Amino acid sequence: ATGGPGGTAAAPDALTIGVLLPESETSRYETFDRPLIEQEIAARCADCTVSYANAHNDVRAQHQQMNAMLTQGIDVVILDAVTEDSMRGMVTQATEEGIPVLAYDRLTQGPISGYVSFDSDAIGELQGEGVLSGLGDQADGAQVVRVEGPVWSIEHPAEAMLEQAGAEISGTYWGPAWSPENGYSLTTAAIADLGPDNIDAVWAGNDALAAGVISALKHARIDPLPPVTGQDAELPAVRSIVAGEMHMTVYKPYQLQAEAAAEMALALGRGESLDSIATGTVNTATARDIPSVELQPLPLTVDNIEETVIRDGMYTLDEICIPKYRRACEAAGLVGPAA
Amino acid sequence: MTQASAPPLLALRGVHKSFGAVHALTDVELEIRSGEVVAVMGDSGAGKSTLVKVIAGVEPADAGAFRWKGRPVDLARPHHTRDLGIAAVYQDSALCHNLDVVGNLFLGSEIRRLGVLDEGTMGRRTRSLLDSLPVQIPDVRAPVASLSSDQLQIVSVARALLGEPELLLLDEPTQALDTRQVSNLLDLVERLRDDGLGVLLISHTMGDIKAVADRVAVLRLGRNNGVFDVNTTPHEQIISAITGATDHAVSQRTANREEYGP
Amino acid sequence: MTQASAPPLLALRGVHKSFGAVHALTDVELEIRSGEVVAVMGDSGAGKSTLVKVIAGVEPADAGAFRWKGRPVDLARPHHTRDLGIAAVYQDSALCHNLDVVGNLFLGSEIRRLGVLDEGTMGRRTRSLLDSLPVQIPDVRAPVASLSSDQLQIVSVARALLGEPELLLLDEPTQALDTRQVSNLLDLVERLRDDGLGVLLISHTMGDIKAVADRVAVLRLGRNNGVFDVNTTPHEQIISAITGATDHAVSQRTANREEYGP
Amino acid sequence: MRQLRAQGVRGYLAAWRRRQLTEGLGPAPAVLALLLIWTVFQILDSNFLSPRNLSNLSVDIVGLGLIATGLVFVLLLGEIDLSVGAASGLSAALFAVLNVRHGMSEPLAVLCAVAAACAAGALHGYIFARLGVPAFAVTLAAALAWNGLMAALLGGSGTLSFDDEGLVAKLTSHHFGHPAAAYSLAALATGLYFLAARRRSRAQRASGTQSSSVGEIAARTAALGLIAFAAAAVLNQYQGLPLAFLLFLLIVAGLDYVLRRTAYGRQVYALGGSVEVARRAGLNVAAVRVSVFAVSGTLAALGGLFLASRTSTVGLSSAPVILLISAIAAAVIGGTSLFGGRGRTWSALLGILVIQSIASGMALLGIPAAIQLVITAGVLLIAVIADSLARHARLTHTPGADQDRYPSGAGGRLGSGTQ
Amino acid sequence: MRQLRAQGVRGYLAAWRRRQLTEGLGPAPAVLALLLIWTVFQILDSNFLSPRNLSNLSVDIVGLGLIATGLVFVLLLGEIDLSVGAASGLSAALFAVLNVRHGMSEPLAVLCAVAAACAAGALHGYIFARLGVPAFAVTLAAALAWNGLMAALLGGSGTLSFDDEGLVAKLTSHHFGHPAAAYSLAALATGLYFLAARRRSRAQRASGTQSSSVGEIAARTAALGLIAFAAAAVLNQYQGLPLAFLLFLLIVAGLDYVLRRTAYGRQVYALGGSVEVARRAGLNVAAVRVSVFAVSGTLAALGGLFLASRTSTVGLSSAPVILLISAIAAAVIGGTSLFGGRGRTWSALLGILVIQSIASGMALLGIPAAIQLVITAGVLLIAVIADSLARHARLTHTPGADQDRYPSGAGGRLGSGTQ
Ligand SMILES: Nc1ncnc2c1ncn2[C@@H]1O[C@H](COP(=O)(O)OP(=O)(O)OP(=O)(O)O)[C@@H](O)[C@H]1O
Ligand SMILES: Nc1ncnc2c1ncn2[C@@H]1O[C@H](COP(=O)(O)OP(=O)(O)OP(=O)(O)O)[C@@H](O)[C@H]1O
Ligand SMILES: [Mg+2]
Ligand SMILES: [Mg+2]
Repeated sequence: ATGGPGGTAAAPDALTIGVLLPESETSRYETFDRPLIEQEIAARCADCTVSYANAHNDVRAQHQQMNAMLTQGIDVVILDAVTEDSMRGMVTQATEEGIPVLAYDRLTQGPISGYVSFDSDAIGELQGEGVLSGLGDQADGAQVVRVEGPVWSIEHPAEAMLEQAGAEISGTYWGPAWSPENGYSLTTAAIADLGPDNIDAVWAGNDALAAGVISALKHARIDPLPPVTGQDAELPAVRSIVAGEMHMTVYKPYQLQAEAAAEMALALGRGESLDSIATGTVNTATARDIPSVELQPLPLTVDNIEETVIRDGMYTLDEICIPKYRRACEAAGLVGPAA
Repeated sequence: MTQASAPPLLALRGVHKSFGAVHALTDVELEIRSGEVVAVMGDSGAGKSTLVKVIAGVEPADAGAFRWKGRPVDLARPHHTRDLGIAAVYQDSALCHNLDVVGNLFLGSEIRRLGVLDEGTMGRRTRSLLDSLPVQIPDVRAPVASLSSDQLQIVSVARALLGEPELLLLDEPTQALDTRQVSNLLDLVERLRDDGLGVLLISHTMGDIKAVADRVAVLRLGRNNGVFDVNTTPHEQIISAITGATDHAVSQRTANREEYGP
Repeated sequence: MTQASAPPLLALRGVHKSFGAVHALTDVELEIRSGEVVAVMGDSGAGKSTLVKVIAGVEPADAGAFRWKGRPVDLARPHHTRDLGIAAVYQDSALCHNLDVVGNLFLGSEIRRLGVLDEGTMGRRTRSLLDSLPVQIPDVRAPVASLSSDQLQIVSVARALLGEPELLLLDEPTQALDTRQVSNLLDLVERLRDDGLGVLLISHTMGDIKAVADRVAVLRLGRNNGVFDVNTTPHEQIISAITGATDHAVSQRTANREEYGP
Repeated sequence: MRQLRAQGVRGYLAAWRRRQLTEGLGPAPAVLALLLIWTVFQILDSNFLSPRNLSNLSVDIVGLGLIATGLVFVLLLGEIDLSVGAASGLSAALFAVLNVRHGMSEPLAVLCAVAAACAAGALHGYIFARLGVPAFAVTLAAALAWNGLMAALLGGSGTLSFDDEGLVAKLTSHHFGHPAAAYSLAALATGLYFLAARRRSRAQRASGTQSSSVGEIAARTAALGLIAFAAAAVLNQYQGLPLAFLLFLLIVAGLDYVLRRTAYGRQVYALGGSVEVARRAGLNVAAVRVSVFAVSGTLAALGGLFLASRTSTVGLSSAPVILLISAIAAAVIGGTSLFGGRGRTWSALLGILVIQSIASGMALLGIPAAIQLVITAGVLLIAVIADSLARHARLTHTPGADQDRYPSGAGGRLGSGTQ
Repeated sequence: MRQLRAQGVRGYLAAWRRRQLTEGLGPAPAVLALLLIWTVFQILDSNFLSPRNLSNLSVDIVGLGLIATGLVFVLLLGEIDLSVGAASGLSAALFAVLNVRHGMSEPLAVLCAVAAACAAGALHGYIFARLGVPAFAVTLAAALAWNGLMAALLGGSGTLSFDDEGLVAKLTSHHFGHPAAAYSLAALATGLYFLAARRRSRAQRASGTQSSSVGEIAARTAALGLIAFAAAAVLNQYQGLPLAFLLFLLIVAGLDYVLRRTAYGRQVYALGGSVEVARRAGLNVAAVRVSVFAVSGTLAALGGLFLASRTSTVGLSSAPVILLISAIAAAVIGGTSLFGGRGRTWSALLGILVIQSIASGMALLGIPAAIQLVITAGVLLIAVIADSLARHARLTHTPGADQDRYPSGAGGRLGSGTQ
């Protein structure tokens, strides 16, 4: 918005911040990221407004949404791009128009002004550790099934960790989407393929897949269930962990991410430097030394539910311990015996 | 024949029917009595088939008054006219190629027992009805797609007779039949007439009409062009009515226009 | 008429055509000479229209030998027969409702200039052709969907005449025309005959045929049933050929079967 | 003169050919394909024909199979319903939202979801039958709309899980473990088949038609019994008779009965044969059309519930297009014609067995999902090509069947557009 | 007698009504809709008619607009191509893979991608025209197959970026900044329109038909000129004339010329009017059909490249179904009939302007994507219902047009199925 209404004309503190999130299949974006970012911005700048759009996994939609925001004359963009490089042109255009772009959660190509995310290596390591802790002393010679969504096949740190512990990835199953259906059908195939007795652990790419994995294992009457790990700490996954059906998930405290994003976005919008906020820098194919905040994920198991998701206010005990899981909650010591 | 004093089985007045800009029927009137065969003649495109469809409720008239046994009725729906007792054999005598003979015959008036099709009864009735008709159909469970064209024609006739109608409309029913079959069909028409049915017969063949019809109604370009007693009217007069030789200052050439006549 | 010694314009021998189990044409032969009008008559379903379609290449024959001016030819494709000089008016005289009159007339043989349609020339030629025909069509740029049925019929005739054919096939071309228009159309046929065209004319109307035809070929149930000289043959004989009264031990009733005749 | 009782093999072949003419390609190609597929995959992976995999297959086919069964109705009309995939997703989402978010009881939520899909189907049917919009256009637009509505319903969360021990989850997880269950079903099916065959043969004899001999009926019943008991034995080797499979069989058999033995079914076939003939016979063409689309929507909803039941979740991610294409492919492979008037609900069962066997085999062999899509599409293409060629053969080998398809036979004054 | 030159308003109205009969609803409803949409959105958000947004709009319409243009050809036949969304994605993916992974030069990769889509389209056409498979079935199967193939090509990550300064990226990013560019295009368009109108009027006079008066032509030219120069002025206020928009206009105008002024185009219209008439006239029906599907594939490929050019990325994520539905909706809204024989390529331009204006306005207002889907579907539904009702009116108000639709007029001995 060269000369648009938002940027230069209005009071310096009344910023309009565009928030572009990529999808809604994973519940985190609509359930946590969006409200948290709005909250954190409101807390830091009462006059600021947030303009929000979700691309539902559609590159073109996101492109159009960002274009619309630029037309409206926003001041800063918090962008979680559908794919790593699909918004490069748009980011360049925004920067040319003097609108800084903060990459959120996924590192976006183009001249971005800042980046906030969780440390992806750390996530990978937590996944590996989770599988290994699930296997316990059976790790040596264990057969692990890996169930993944559509990821680009880069080296995963957990692979080496499992190998080192003597566990074998006896099958990797890639699905076209991060959905329970895919978790289910991939696991069904794995069971038929490897035999029901030859699955010692399942490493699922995220919690949605893990939910399908558990359904499939239960339908196949595999008892006891092998340890299943996921990622994202979604509510159903936390419940499954309480119920003992799932072993662990990777918990990312979105609150911290939202706080950092709000701070960085406001600083960018006010034309301030990010040096005081950034904890490091990252490089992309198109930009170097981007000020960044990389947060640490945590493992979530039945033992630390209280000090993680509950303490951080992500879920309440009531949400987790719905009647069906009451007993499990009691067993896990989350709630006292019913009066 | 019934007495002239009884109300006619069906009486039409002022029937209009257009397809877009084409006036297929204009102010047509017609009476058919029980126990009478009325022939309808006319050139190609004169509106004969349209008249049959209007009466059968398949292509409802745009305007017109209908009386059934003297009582005003509305002929706007096929199942309504069927319930009155009107049945038609259409010129194209179309059938559902994927149903068998029984299915086609009983379409729209299936016999049910406890809500379920009673195939046994329908089969038996089909068999006995077909055996009374001039073309043999060995297998009533054959899909009609496997029948020859005379068989198809006769299945259409059987379909019309099935509901024991009081008025039978036959639009060129002798198509695809050989001479002996035609003769048998005309015998059938006479038998039905004698049983008290009213029959409307469309045909191009004067011989057929002379043989069975009592009166001939002529249509010309969608309008009535006279009703003639078959036995007393010279056929030349009927032919002029059909070709329109009467309604023009005739040219040299049109004087010659007679169909299959000297 | 041309001399009998010149090879006929078109000669057919042993033509067969089936639609599934229906034998529409069986071992049919026919000759048409230049400057001659050959009428084809026959009952409904006798195969007349099928014969036209076979000759026009629209429904290629299953078997049969064709000679064009004495030379063996293959009539398997419409554009091939058009190139030979055969043009037809079909019984259903279908047109493309979304094209205008000019578009319909020139469909398949558009006039182009530099690869682009030459609408000016096509429009002029359409105009002059239509002005010579018995039905007026005021606007050649009108979509044919807005024409009346006699106009549609005449557009079909114009379409056939456009390519200046040597053989013209007319399948009931007088449909939907009134008496005067019919008379004009028959005048046109005579003019074309006199210009040396061969014409095959299908009609149910003996008067039309008497007026313009030289010979009548009768089809019955898909087979030849005699060729007659119109001027010398008593019409009763032609009618018996049509109705098949000759090929059966006639019953009481069939003796009466004559079409529009005493 | 009354009947031509041609006996022996020749008579049998003639009857078969006749049936082929009325009912399209029929099930024979699908059965052959199934045998072939099973053989090939068993050679490639010895787990393919294991009781576990076959039992899973019998449950996996149900969701898509029900959708395909609904499509059979639409295909019998010669129409298509492109919205079934989306409708199945929508109703599953509706169920989950009502049950989980609004605390509605499961049976009531199921009822609401199915009723909504039925109403949606009726709406498609109305727009098609009354406003004259081509069915593919209505249902294509509807597919997008229902998809959007589903996303809006699920809202932010994108996926919603429901009780995995509840009624809907039980639909696919419950098995009748006692061996007697499967065997008595097999016995029942065999017995019913025998009775129906004898009854039909009697009715044929009554109408003076060539009928099957008692020996022939006995032989066919024995063959069916063999298959039924073998299937029962296999299922009993794993967890017994799956509830889902039982329900699927009941629905398919029930709807086959409706189509073949009631006046309503006769009307559906008649409309597929010729709309004009049906209209002249006084059928309420619009009502039948609307009802058929409603049936399609209803069965799509049921199918969607079975699909959701396996994972106890409803998510946006499952691609409705793949559901749609698999369901069409199943119906057509099973022997239902795209051109209307020919087919049975059993074809959905048979066809979905083929489709799902391929899917299951490919999953076992670890073939990537992308390639699976291409193969599913290829199967659909083969099926529709075979159907089209069979129809062509029918048209050129039987007198005047479907004559209107060759518009030269039609007397329209102005051309005849295809569409 | 030679000509009925009815003058004044009455003559003009008659001509308009006549045109409506031949060409379906025509563009009038779309123009009204566009005005309405622009007014409403401008009231709701004052940025809507900003030069920036309009300029963006002029680029955003191109990708989908080209796909819709290809669909116009198919719709003119009265057929449908459900594969255009998938084909556009496939060819973009093919381009990206060839260019990025295999290092093929951009022009060559574009050529290969477009040629592949053209071949795919021809294949659909062949299966439809020669094997008699309904077009919707062929192209539905193809849609899934091309989607799978695209996924397989792109591999695991599902996305691939190409040079955002390269040729393909330039397609949508380049603008002719000099004001003269836009203005001279406006002048050229106005001039050509005037010449064409005068020429047509001369041809009409030659055939003795009522023709437009010089005054009328001048008035119409002035109106067009006004719009053209206004558009140029707006575009010049932002970044000038976008290359994409220029190319789109050229393609639409060129293809309109082909359809209206060449024998090939006449054949396409004729087939949409009546296949049987076309066949009897000696047209090579199968060849025209195959070519039309090839055109559709080719334009889908071009559209796909423009869509990809916007983001310099090819990804699995953008849903081909939405592309497909938007493209169909665009064509039908613009005045091309689903029933064949009526429509022009300009309808794709007009229709996509409507669709994209709605999308852009909704994006500005921050309406959730799910609701946008429902609205797009609703727009398609309204368009096809209007088209169907218009056709119905045509059938009942003009003599025997499309008579075959009312099969009572057809002489088929055995029924007439719809399909
Ligand atoms: N469904 C229809 N749509 C439009 N026009 C029709 C329709 N049916 C008939 N017509 C027209 O109505 C007129 C009368 O047709 P009709 O079929 O009734 O004539 P007919 O007397 O039966 O002729 P034929 O002896 O050839 O059977 C014709 O001009 C015909 O084109
Ligand atoms: N396309 C077709 N498909 C199947 N059968 C056909 C087809 N065209 C014609 N027939 C059949 O071929 C036979 C001859 O028909 P044809 O139309 O040639 O008769 P016709 O002599 O022209 O009759 P009419 O005087 O009624 O026009 C009829 O039995 C007809 O049903
Ligand atoms: Mg008639
Ligand atoms: Mg004929």
